[in-house]
Amino acid sequence: MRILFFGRLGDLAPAGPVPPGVRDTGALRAWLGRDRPELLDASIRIAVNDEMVLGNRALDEGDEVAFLPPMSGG
Amino acid sequence: MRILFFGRLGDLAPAGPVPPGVRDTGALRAWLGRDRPELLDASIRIAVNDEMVLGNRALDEGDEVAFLPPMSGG
Amino acid sequence: MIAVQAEPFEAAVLLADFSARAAGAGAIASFIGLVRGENDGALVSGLELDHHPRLTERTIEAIAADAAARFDLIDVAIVHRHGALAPGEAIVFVAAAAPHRRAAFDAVDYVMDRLKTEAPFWKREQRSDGAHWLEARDSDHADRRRWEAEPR
Amino acid sequence: MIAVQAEPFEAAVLLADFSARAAGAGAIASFIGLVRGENDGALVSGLELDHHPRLTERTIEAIAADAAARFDLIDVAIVHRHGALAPGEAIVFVAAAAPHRRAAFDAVDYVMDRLKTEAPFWKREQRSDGAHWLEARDSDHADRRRWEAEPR
Repeated sequence: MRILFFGRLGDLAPAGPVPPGVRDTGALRAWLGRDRPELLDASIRIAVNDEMVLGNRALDEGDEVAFLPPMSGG
Repeated sequence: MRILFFGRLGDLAPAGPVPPGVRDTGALRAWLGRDRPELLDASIRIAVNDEMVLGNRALDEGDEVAFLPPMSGG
Repeated sequence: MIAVQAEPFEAAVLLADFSARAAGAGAIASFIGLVRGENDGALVSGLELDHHPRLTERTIEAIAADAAARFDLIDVAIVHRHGALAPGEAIVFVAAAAPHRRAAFDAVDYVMDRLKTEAPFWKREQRSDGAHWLEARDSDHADRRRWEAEPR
Repeated sequence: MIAVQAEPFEAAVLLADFSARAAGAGAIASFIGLVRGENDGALVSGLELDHHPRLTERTIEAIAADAAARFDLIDVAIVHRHGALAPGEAIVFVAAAAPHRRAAFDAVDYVMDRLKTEAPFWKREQRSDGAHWLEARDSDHADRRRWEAEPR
């Protein structure tokens, strides 16, 4: 599983190997958040394989998970 | 006195010499309106010497009076 | 950049000039009004723009000054054609440069609403069904009234 | 004309291209967002635009499609930079061509509001007082909510 941090989250420590018990976005956020509590904030959104995720979503080995802080385009 | 018609009023017959009794914009409009009733319509505005006139305004020999139908700039 | 001219202009060239001089702007909004090739289902072969020369310049200068007073702008431009225009040609170019986008958007919108209802131009369309004098539409007057309240 | 690119662009050139292809338009509204040389009283020496490449393109395409569905448009353009930008450089260019001006104005306004709040870009300003990540302002979110009602 590939984990990406964008914007100000890019300063966070990279994620190590994900434990086998982490099988959805909610569990992934909780696991990463133990060392990186800013990821638990509701303003941080998640995209899986280039699609925004609302609520919880199951994760597979090959998935790419992106953590997105509030955006500032334009 | 010079009298100008703009826009669709440009098709009107040109105004002849103004009688001596016509000494303000109200009287001028009434005099011209006898043969050109469209000039009596409230939507037709008057400018004297390049300034819009609200209400009545005295007129002198050398004045230039413009009759302006509703505008369509832009 | 305020002009009323018979000569055609390239709006993109005007925008390039305007942008180059708008140092420090974070936002540049612009608008181009063009002669359409059809109206009410009739083909348009040309547009004639009658105007009152000195009153036009005076009105446009006043509109630009009012926009500058009302919105937080760095600069504003208004360029307007008169005379004979062909379909596809630009009638008017308006641009506003500002620190932030809301002022730039609002200023261009405001200038266009005032030009439509207050600038002494009169348009005659040459159509397949004859020549027609145009007047500002009811929606133009309604748009103009949006600005009668105090600036927000 | 939809693009997300690291290369600088000339907005006036984009507008010239866009206008040339917008046959039949009566109105072309456009917007340029630029890197400002100061913010909150601090000098800005540069702007870094982080982005999520594929999600960005997908989001911008969706915003353009939504604008085309919502407003009576002939065409819409969105060009957005990413990477390292210098003060005065254009960040974003948006243009909309329409038969009438209200649709063109509203479409550009709408696209900008959605880009500010939904496009996966993150801005870091290099200022005299250090590097600062920017986020959409409260006014950006308030502007975005204006479009949540049904189109008029």
